[in-house]
Amino acid sequence: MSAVATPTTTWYLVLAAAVFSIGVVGVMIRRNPLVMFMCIELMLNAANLSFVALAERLGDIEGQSVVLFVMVVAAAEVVVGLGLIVAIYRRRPNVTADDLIELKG
Amino acid sequence: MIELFVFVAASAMVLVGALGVVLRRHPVHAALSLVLTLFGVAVHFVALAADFLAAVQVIVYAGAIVVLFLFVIMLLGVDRLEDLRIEPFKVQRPVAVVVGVAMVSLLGIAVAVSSDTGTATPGEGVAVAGFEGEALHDGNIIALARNVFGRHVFAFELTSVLLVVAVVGTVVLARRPRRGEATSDGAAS
Amino acid sequence: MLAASTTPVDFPALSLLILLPVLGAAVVALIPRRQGDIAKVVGLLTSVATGAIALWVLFAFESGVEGFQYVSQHPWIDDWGISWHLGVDGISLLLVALTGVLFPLVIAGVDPHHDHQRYLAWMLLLEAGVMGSFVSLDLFLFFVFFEIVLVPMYFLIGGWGYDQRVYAATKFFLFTMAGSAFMLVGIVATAVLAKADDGAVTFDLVKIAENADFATSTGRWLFAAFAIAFAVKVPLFPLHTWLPDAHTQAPTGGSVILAGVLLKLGTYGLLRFGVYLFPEAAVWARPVFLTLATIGIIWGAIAATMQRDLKRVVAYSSVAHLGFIVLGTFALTSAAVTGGLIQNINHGVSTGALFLLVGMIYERRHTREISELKGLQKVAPVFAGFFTIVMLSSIGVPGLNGFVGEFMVLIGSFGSARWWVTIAATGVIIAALYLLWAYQRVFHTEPDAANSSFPELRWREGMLLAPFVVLIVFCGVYPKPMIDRVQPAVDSLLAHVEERSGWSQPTPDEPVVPAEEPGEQEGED
Amino acid sequence: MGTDILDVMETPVLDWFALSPLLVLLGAALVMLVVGALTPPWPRHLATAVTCAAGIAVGVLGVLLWRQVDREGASLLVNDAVQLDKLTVWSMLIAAVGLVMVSLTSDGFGERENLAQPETHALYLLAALGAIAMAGANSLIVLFLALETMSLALYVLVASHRRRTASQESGLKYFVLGGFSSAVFLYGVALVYGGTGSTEITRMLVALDRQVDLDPMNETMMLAGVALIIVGLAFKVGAVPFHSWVADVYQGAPTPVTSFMASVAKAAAFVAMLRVLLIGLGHWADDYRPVIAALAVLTLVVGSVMAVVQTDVKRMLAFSSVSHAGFMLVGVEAAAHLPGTLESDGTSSVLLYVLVYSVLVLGTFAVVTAVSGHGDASTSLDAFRGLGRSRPVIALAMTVLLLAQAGVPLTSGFVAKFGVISAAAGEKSWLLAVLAMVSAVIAAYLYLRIMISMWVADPVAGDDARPPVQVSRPIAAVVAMSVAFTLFVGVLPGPLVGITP
Amino acid sequence: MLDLIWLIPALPLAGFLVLLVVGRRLGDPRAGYLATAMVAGSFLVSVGVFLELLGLPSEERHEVQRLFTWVPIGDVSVDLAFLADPLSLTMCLFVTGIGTLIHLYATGYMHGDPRYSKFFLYLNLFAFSMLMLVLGSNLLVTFLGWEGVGACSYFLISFWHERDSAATAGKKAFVTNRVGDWGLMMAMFFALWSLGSLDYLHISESATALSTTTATAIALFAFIGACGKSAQLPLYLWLPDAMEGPTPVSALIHAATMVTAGVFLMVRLNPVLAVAADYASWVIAVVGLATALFAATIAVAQNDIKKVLAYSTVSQLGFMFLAVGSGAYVAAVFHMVTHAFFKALLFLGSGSVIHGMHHEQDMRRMGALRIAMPVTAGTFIVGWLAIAGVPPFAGFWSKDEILLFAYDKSPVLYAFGLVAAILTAYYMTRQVVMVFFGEARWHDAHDEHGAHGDFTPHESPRVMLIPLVVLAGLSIVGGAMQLPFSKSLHRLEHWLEPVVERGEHHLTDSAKDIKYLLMAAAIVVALAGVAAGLAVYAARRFRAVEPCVLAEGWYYDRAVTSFMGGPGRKAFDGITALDARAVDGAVNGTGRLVQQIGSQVRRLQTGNMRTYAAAIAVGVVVLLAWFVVLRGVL
Repeated sequence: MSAVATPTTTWYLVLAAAVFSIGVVGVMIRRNPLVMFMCIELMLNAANLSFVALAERLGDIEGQSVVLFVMVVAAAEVVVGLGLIVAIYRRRPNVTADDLIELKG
Repeated sequence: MIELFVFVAASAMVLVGALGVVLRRHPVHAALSLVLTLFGVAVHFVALAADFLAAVQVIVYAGAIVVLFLFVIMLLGVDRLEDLRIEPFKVQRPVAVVVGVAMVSLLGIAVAVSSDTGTATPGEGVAVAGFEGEALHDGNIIALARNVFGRHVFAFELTSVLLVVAVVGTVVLARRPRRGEATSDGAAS
Repeated sequence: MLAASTTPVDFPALSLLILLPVLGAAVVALIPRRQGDIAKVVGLLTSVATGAIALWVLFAFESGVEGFQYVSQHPWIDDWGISWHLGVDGISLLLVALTGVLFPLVIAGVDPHHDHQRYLAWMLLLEAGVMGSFVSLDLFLFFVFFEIVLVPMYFLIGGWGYDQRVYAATKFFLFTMAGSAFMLVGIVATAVLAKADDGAVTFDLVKIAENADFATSTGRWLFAAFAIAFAVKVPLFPLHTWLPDAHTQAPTGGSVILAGVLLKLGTYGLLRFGVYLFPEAAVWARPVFLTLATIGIIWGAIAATMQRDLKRVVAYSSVAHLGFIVLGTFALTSAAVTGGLIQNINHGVSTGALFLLVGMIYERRHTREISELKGLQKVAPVFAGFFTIVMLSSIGVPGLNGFVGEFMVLIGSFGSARWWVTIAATGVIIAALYLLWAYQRVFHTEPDAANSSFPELRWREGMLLAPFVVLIVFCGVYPKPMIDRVQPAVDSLLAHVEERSGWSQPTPDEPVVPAEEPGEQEGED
Repeated sequence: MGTDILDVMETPVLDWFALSPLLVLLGAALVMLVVGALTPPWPRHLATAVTCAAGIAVGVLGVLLWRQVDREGASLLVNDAVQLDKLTVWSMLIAAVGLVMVSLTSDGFGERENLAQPETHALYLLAALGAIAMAGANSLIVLFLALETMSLALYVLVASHRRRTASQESGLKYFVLGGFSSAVFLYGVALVYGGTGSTEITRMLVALDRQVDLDPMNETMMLAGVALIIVGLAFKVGAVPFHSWVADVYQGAPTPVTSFMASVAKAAAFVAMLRVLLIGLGHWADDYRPVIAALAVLTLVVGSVMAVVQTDVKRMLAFSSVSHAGFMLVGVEAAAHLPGTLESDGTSSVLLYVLVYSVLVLGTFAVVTAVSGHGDASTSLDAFRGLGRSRPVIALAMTVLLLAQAGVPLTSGFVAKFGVISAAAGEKSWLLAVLAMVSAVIAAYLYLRIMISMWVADPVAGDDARPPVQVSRPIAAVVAMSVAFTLFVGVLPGPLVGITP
Repeated sequence: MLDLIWLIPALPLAGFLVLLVVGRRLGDPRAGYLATAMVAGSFLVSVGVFLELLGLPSEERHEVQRLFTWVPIGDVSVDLAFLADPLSLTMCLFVTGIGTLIHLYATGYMHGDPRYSKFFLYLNLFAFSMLMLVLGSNLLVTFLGWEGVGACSYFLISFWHERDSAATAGKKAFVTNRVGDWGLMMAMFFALWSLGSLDYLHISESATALSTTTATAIALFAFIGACGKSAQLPLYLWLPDAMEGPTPVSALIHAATMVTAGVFLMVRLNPVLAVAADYASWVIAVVGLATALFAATIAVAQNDIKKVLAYSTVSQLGFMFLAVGSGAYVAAVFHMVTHAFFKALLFLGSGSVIHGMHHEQDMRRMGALRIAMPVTAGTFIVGWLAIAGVPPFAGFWSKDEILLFAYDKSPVLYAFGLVAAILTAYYMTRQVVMVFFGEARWHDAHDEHGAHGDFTPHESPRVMLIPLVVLAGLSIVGGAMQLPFSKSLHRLEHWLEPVVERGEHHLTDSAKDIKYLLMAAAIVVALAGVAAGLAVYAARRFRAVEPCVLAEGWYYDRAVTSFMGGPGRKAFDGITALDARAVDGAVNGTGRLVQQIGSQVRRLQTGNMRTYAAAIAVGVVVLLAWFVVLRGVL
């Protein structure tokens, strides 16, 4: 065992950081609003992963409770977000982030 | 050893999935990559002694949310490929890369230098112990339940409001404009 | 300024000076449009009443006494140490009176061409603001009035001005506001930094000035913050460019008020809030202000010479004249400071009258272009006569009011700012040049067709101008009552400065051979 | 291991009275939804009446709570989830005022634009609930949830004008960026949780005290968390560079919604920011104070500069709102000189500012609502041309409100600015104070432009063809309230200044 | 009578006020009579005061009458007060005396002018100002009068303001005078701050306490003022142009009274000059002499009847300053008085000619007028002889005394003074010949004056001739007030002694010794000048030398004008442009810059949410960098 490292909380945190960053980059470069949502979900998951890892490190259940709430939030967000997209797509099918530039300046 | 293996494998799922979300051109593929990530995270949850959350992760996230995504994709027929090779904003992608690299490094540094051993007064643990302190198979759930419905009961109630908002919001959004109503497209700018 | 002596009569004169016009403005604004005439009467009566109170204050003022009179103090915002603290002393007295006199004249004499009621309401609000600025003895209160003045003036220029009114009004508003932005920070900082001594924050001018002891560099920074605001308002070179635009584009009444009293907020402020609060810094900044004032005198005069618009000529002449006032203020000798204050009044009267006259020309000819006007003296000699008197006053011919202040400033400053005065005094040469040249082009030679039907001065206009002329002559011949009221306050201010800053006023060298008093010689005869 | 199965669950002691405003709001929303669903054609004005009533009820309860807090001091509610102190009640009052005024504004608006009344009002109520909870949240979790509650309601409200593509576009933008920043915020919460071991704001410092002998390297993670939390909050208050959504969303949203966002939502965000930064993260005040200062400067300057080049009034006001946020950040910076307490001059200056600005902006947007006309679209500067002639009273009211925003004395706006400047000066942040005032001058140009358009601008051919501006009675009432408050506070600021916490 | 000093200026002031109110109703000629009466009244009062003063012992011959405090300057208060002493009374007498005559003359001369009453209004105002100038007990009251006469001069020069040239001339006079006023003001500043008072009595008592530098400064600055008022180089420019005014004005203001104010001032300040450095008086003397010469050369080539007299005036004033510079204060006053007599006479005479010639001023169109206007011619000839320095006319005595003192100071000054004197005699002879002798040349002018129909010069009305005769008489006997032959005949010197201590007994012996020799030389010179003039213009023995450069006044005026109109104006234009572009440009530029920045930043507001997300992300990274790197790790 000594030769092989055991994953510590830190590992998870770094992983979460990576996923978070990927999510951020995704929001920046994807044009499809749906995919942008997905990237935001990635970011939320990174946060969740961090919470759980830190809960483990701290020996504190609170971090896990938070994740539960976050999942609710994520669900609600997705519902509203998809509702928005549906409403928009009804009028402007296949619209992308780059097309929604009526308001600017 | 096994932990290491699980970690590496699950992390690979997570990362591959995450990259897939960002890089797959087809929205459906992106959604499926997201599922991969979510599963990976669920595995990590298990490894981190969050059994209940792992289950919820799979059920709610992978099961409900992603399905919702796919449903909308299908409903709207948003299955057009996104051409990731073209980028109207020349600076957008370099900025994204720089931001990504910088962010992962900064956050990485921040969390990597944090100490695993430093907790002077560790908390009460993520699972409830039995009478004699033996581990209970549902210790985590009990602990979580106590925490959620005890300490965080206000937050829990707040989620209900949140869900009401989501429901009402969707109703408002989904309502179609009555026929014959003029629209004011373009008049705003 | 130490002892605030109150007048025996317990009559809130100063508060009324502010509140009466506000009330009047409200009433005027609320009178239905159909009864516009009533509104006019109400507006006029309000301003006349205010003017009467102002004059009462002037005459009942105990001259020869230093310190504030008619003091009225009520708490306003306790938590911030702000109070409704009013009072007049010699420094502000004449300005209050001038304000009280100019407004009724302008309201009675100059009609706007439309929206009479709104115009009147703004005018009255403006009067309240100006009055408030002059009588406030609380930094916060002062700032409130100082800044609120912008609003009515902005609307007067913007609503009743000429072609470029929007540009001019905006420029005026923003320029002045930019200046006062610094002052607000300065005021707050002053109060905060002055707090250290007695624990409680106060914005009371007198308390701060007498008790606070700012570190040298702090005082200088604070002074700078105040000075910028006032320098814009004065306006001091090179911050003067809003003035020609605002003056030119404003309606006649607005121009008169602008030149007559609004600019005085700057010179008054420099003295009251710059020199009084921060004596050390004021002494330290003397060279800068003297230099800028001198440049302004010359620069304004030169620019006035080359203007093509008659109103701009007058506007630039204000830059030059106000330069004299600043010069006097920062010469920090009794005569110079007093002279500056006298010049405030005199400039208000003579430039105000000039603007009225230019306004009358515009009304008749619908142009202010000098090249469009010609030979008016032949067709309107009385008009020309009034113009001449006012012009000579503005040039600074002795015997008329313009001379007194200017001369006192120059001769007073000579003791402490010799070289600046040497240059500044040449401004009087150019002053003659630009006014006479403009006069020649407008009034002399044979009138052409367009000007030959120029109507002569009407009775009503004559009645409007008459008080100005009376003041011009009276103040030129017998300025002593004014000076007697001003000088004690100036002397006590300068004593304050000398005590705080190590500044010492130069005194005229005592002659070796003691002079016999002229009176004694009379006795010998 | 500390806990075992026998440990009793922490059952909360419920102070129903203290929670009553939230319950009133929730109840009103639910009643409206249920009844609305059952009786399709609602009588006119009923939704407004219900919302107004709820708002007034919240206001009254707020006042009662205020006196209670005044008497008994602050208290923690529901297992320390919510802090009942003057800040909370303050934002409760702002929410109450906001609800009343917005519902009145959107009363005529809903009819004019033919939008769903009960649902919209329910969403306002729920958003207000979220705002109050956000302001009172004593736990980052509650804060996050409240923020999401409010935000989700706002996303929907923003996009609720079904016939304006701009509305939907702005809704989506707001949603994506809001979600993005929420995620950032959440991640920050996670890191802070890792650093302090708690998500409870009042406990963080305590938790930290426990860890003084800890490996200082945790500090770094903690700081990263602080950074991300600041980003999340800065996004909500619209601080530069996290402001980019503000203009688009304010412009695209139905005008009453804009006013709600600029008042209630912004106020809640600022109160939350104060609470989190000063109490929760007070230990790191020295670290984040420069950041707040930098944000303040950027916000002030960019907001003002951008505002003056706009041609759409809503957009102008949006950027001016950004600029105002910068002013409030100056106050936050001042407050950050005294971390650990909410009783500094800085805090009260921010609170005063948010209240004053909220009322101002509610009135201003009420006028814009009236002017924007059918379709809620004619909000360009040209639409205001000649308002002074055709509608002098409303134009005068607008002028007062604009002057107040410009910070002209004898209006509440000046009092607010003065408070902030005083606070900044009190902490010797001279540069910030000066920059704030200078940018206020730049911003003043924008208000002048609107005033010019209303009063001075020459008529252009075709102006007569425009439909006349209709000012409904509720909107007039809103404007009147706003103007009255503005002038009252401007002339007699004493009482308000006296009670500002 | 001494209590009535105030009445001296008050009477003309009253006249002014009355005319201001009812002048137009009084009309032609009552307004003129009123004005004349007022000045005559002043004259009478002056005489009364004079007599009373004369009755006092010489050291008590000063009386200060204070009306009220005018301008308190710090602790020093400057009163509106009058000082009656020999000098001021001398001035008063000839100002009011000649003034009365000229007023009287003007009632005839201005007859029929549409602005008749206004003319007298100005004249009375002028008289008032001039009397304030001379009677003032301190520099400031003098300055009041000083500026007042300047203003009146402006009004009267541009009296016919419909003529652009008149308007321009008026303006030029005022502005040029202002340059001088600047000097006088500076002198006052120095005086106040070094002596603590502006009172003449105080100054003369404590002048000895002045440092040389200060005294020099006061003297020279005052001299600048004097140069402006008395039309000395380089500020003389306005005086020839001032001839645009009606001729009585030229006589009163620009010959007899106002222009001598500078000399008066320098005499007043003689105690200061005594303390001043040596070069100060040299400067004054040299400037005076140079002006005398310079103007005399120009007068030689002028064809306008009044221009000749104008340059002559400048030249004579130069003589007076030569006197002041040479310490001959009495001589300066003496010449001032005699000059007032004969120059007023000459101007009025020329006015009479102009009147008779229907406003023809060109001497080339005159000639032989002695027949048509015998009285005018006769009196003019008296004036001519007086100015030419032919004994026993008044001019001879005064000029002789000046030259004597000049010799005392330096023979070089004397030599040049003689040249100026000879030129004076020459050009005056030229004028007399051209106007009154030779053949009549006015017939050539018929075409231009066609409107007049049959044109014959006529003698002026009696009201105009009386003053001529009186002045002619004075020009003949005026010299009697100061004759060089014995001490007792130095009447003016004795009279002025309290004010001007320096008299003939201060002369060096060498000068005293050759006093009569110099007098003889002066006579020779005067006669030579007259002879030369006669030879050239009457006998036509020699061709007249009237080079263009002289006719054009050495091109000085033109140079100054073109400098003012050229580089000067360009400089003004430049500053004005700078004001508009640079100063105001900076202001507007700031506004524009803000807008520019706004428009640039606006482009970042693309409307695309991805851009916004990028902005947020960049913000996140920056904040993270700050917290993690700068605050955390480091």
